[in-house]
Amino acid sequence: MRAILELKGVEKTFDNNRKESFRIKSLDLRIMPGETFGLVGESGSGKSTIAKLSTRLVRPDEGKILIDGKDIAPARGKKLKEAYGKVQMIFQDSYSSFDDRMKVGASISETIKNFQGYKKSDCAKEVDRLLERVGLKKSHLHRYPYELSGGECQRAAIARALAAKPKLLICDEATSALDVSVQHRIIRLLKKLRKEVGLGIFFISHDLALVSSFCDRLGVMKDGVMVETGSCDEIMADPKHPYTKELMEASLFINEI
Amino acid sequence: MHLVPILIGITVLTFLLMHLSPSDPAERLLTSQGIPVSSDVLEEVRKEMGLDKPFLTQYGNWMIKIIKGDMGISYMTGRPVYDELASHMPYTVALAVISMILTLVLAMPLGVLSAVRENKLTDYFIRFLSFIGMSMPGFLTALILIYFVSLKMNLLPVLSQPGIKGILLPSITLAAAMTGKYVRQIRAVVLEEMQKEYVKGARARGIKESRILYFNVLKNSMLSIITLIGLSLGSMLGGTAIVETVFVWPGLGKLVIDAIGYRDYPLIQGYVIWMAVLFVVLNLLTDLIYRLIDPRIRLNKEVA
Amino acid sequence: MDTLLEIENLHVKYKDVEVLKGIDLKIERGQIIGLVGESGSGKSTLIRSIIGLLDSGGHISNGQILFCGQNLAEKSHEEFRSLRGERMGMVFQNPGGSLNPTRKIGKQFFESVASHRKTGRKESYKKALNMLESLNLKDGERILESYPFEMSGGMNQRVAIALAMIMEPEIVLADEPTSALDVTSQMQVIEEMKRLRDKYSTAILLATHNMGVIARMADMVGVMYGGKIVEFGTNESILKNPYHPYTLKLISSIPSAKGTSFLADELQDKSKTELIGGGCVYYSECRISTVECDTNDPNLANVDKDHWCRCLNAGKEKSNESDTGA
Amino acid sequence: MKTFFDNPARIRFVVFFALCIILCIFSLIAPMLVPNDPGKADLANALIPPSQDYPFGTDQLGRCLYSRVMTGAATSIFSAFILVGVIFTIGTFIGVLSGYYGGKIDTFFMRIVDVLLAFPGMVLAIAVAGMLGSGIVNAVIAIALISWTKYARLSRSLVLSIKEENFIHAARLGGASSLKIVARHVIPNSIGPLVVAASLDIGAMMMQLAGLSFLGLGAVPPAPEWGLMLNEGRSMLQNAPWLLIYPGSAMFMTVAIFNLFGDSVRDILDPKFQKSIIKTTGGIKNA
Repeated sequence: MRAILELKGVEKTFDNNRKESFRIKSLDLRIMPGETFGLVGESGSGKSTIAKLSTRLVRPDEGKILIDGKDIAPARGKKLKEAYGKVQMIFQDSYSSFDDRMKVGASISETIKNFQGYKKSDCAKEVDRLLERVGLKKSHLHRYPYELSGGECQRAAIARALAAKPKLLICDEATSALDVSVQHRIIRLLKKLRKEVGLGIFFISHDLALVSSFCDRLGVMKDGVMVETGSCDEIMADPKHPYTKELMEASLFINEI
Repeated sequence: MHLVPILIGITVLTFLLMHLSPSDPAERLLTSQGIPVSSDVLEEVRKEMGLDKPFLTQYGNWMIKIIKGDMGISYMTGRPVYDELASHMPYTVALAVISMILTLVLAMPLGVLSAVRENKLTDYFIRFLSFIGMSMPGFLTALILIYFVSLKMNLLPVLSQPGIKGILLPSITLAAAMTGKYVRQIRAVVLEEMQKEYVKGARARGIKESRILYFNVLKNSMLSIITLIGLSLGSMLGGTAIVETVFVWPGLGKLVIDAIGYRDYPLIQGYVIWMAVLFVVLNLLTDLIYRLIDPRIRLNKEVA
Repeated sequence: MDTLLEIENLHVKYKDVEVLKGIDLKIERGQIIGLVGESGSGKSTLIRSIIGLLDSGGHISNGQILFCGQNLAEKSHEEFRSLRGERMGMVFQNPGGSLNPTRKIGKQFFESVASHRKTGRKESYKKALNMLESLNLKDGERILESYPFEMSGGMNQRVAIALAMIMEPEIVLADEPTSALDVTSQMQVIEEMKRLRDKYSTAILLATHNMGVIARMADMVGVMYGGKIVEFGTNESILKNPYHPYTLKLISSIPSAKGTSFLADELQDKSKTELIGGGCVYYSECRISTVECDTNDPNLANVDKDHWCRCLNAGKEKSNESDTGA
Repeated sequence: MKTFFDNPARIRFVVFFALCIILCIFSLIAPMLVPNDPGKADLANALIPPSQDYPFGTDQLGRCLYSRVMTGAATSIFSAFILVGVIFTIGTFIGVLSGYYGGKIDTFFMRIVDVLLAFPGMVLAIAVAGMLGSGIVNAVIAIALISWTKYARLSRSLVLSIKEENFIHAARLGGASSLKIVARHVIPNSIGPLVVAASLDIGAMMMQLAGLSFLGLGAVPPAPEWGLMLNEGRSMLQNAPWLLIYPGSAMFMTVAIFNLFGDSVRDILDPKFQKSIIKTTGGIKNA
């Protein structure tokens, strides 16, 4: 089977300021269709950069980024758009991912128009369908992003991502800014989508407990290097790398009641 | 800073400006020397001056001369432009320095006071004054000062003479407009700084309000204020031209306005270059001070 | 035990919006009290009103705060200032944010000590070194010679704790002290704060949204929702035996690090559209509410030994759940 | 229910905006209202103090000062408008281009900006005006040549920061083309601070233009321009102070009104203020 997202020998060095200078060294990663892959690491480990690399919002210095077998590292314009039809992404701060000047409905229908080329009336129907899918009401359409709660806004972001009918959804710390009970509801929504439309999920987070609670496979990042990867159950039962152990102990310490 | 490309850019632009000006330098030279202009003589002089050569060659030759300190002869006075500028320069620098000091002496306490008393009567009063200062054109301030201080009260001479008495009114004029601008910006900077979390942290540690203001907030505000000074140096140097003309203060600005009246191109050219270099040097200085004060930049430099 | 801090019916308003709606809380000497709740529940406001540093526009509209029996509202500016730092310390969320970025750490220690006592620089540095040592920070001299931006977030937070502790205050107020840190640093900070309590018997009032942090640290736990404490009790009884539906939801939403699923997965949301108001703060979100919850505001009632809850239907959900065997 | 006028900043904006409009209309119809021909010299009536026939007195050529001050308004106001309009458009266009596309375009324009910024503003304007010769159009050109850099810098830095915003990333993921992103997201989100800068600039530009005229590098006699009038009158300061008082006050008041207008625009477009609006209207966020 062909991987939906594959990173091959990807390298990227960042040096914009002294605190965030780090590099991602020859990174390999494969995510199969329908799979839920979790990536954990502490701040500065390069997780977010991987999310941006995977969607070519950041260009890699070296290596290949294959989406459904096609390298998007050098791609532009149409080819990139084609890739975005397969891989979509949601961000940690969902408010910042919406243009404050546009109503939520307009943002969603823009994506629909760009990808599906629907007419206006069909578009409205599609927006309704998406909203229902993510558990939002019709009235949310006519609100501005800042008029939504954190959870609602993240749902809207998911709806917009789904408008492209992707096979893989990259979640970059998508629940970290939310309160636990809201976070829990978003996770439940993601699980539902995974079951109903077979959506693959690439879940990036600093919270090992959260990631391990619903991912199939797991990768652990440290200073731009993937130190351990494997099936979630295996890693949780028997972590090999000392850093994974340390992370697990700390997470257990914090999260276990 | 990319000093070399900027200096090259300055000279290219200045030269281009001359090149594009509507009148013929050769003709100007002849008329200024009182030689009757005929096409033969003109042609000869043009050749002599290298005006028939291609643009780049002309620029190159001109540049070499500039580096040697030869900026040509002023049409107006017949003296070398270099000497002319050098003898007027100290007046402009003195005027600029004194106005800047005056501005800071006035604007710093007013701006800080305005911020500390935010939205109180003192604040409104200071803001009102600063607004007046900002909306008053320099030449108007100058004329009003002359009218009241010199003509009505006979305190100071109308025309400036070199010396303390002479420089007082021009520098007050320059400082008035700048103070208006500075008070506003210093107020904004201090207000913003007081919102930062470290101020809350200091309060939570029971540090005295006055200590927070003088030793923490003000010190950190200085960084923004220095940047501000760097940015406003340009408008101040430009402003000297008007003030010097009104008060007949023998600085570079007065010189160039006279030169423009005479269509004295070499002098104008020299003035532009000198002012630009002066400005770049002053900016470099503020940049240096900034680096010296801010440990974040200073230490990063040392590491690198 | 003697009471250090007593809060009675505290109401705080920001402009016209009431953020705290009647808080009653007692803190004993050497006790660690944890406050949990989501953002906007009023935890930070409570802490800031105790130390007298409410953001502009915020003011206490009713009730009082007694510190060692003295009403804080009656203190003059100067009296309150000398109280802060000397007898009350505070730790902020943003590590390093509470430190001046352009001053060396050592100078900031000196500044803090000198604000309360006449000391020389050397003496205050010595004191600072001692405090850093009790926080397990080796290399204290280097830290004192550093600027905040030269250190990691975890380090900065530990320095901030040392700064708050430098005068050995009777109480430290900590507003989300671990939320901005990586898990490994979180663990250290929690351990060290506990050790400081044991060593100096400082009371700690800790606000956080992280139940895990509460579980590790607190003796007593207050659960906040909508500007009220909806449940209060000992750490164990709150975590093991929650009565309020909100507490239950909070606890069941925590992902377990062992890779098991959420406790609350099978619970469904229920949303209400029309509210009459004036009733329970949790009414619109609550799953076990009854009609009277909309208009009837429950009091904090004793449900168990050292355990109080503010709910008309307290404990109902629990019996349901034990039926389904969750 | 909050209304538009609940906020004092908005009331101020409306008041000063109205004042500006009135000023503009007035300056346009002034030539029809004035009692005398502003250009008509009458040496017999030179330097008459303010009187019934000549409300502001006459100048050394015996021209009616009142008529000259009133008709001069249009020159000052509209040349400043044109100047700000030109530098705003050119500067913003170049800034957005440089910021969004980066690379060689950016380097090219930013080097030019660096060089122009290395000249003290007025110095270059004086030199250019001196080269081009006098005239209000030349003065506008001279100042425009150096002042567009401010807008280029500002819009470039705005675009650079907006470009990295998540909603731009999201729009790109949403399949929008570069042109669409610039037109629908980048420009609308960066225009606010630029408009603020422009409205704060009107007064300043008015003063610069008048300054050039005052130096004899702007408007040419006998044009009724305030800076020029002050220059012509300054030698008569002792004997005929009205030559200073009236054009000077007109200048000051006009600049002040436009500065107040600029301030009020800043107040309502200020991001902090915008946020407070969001907070007051979007209280749902925390509910």
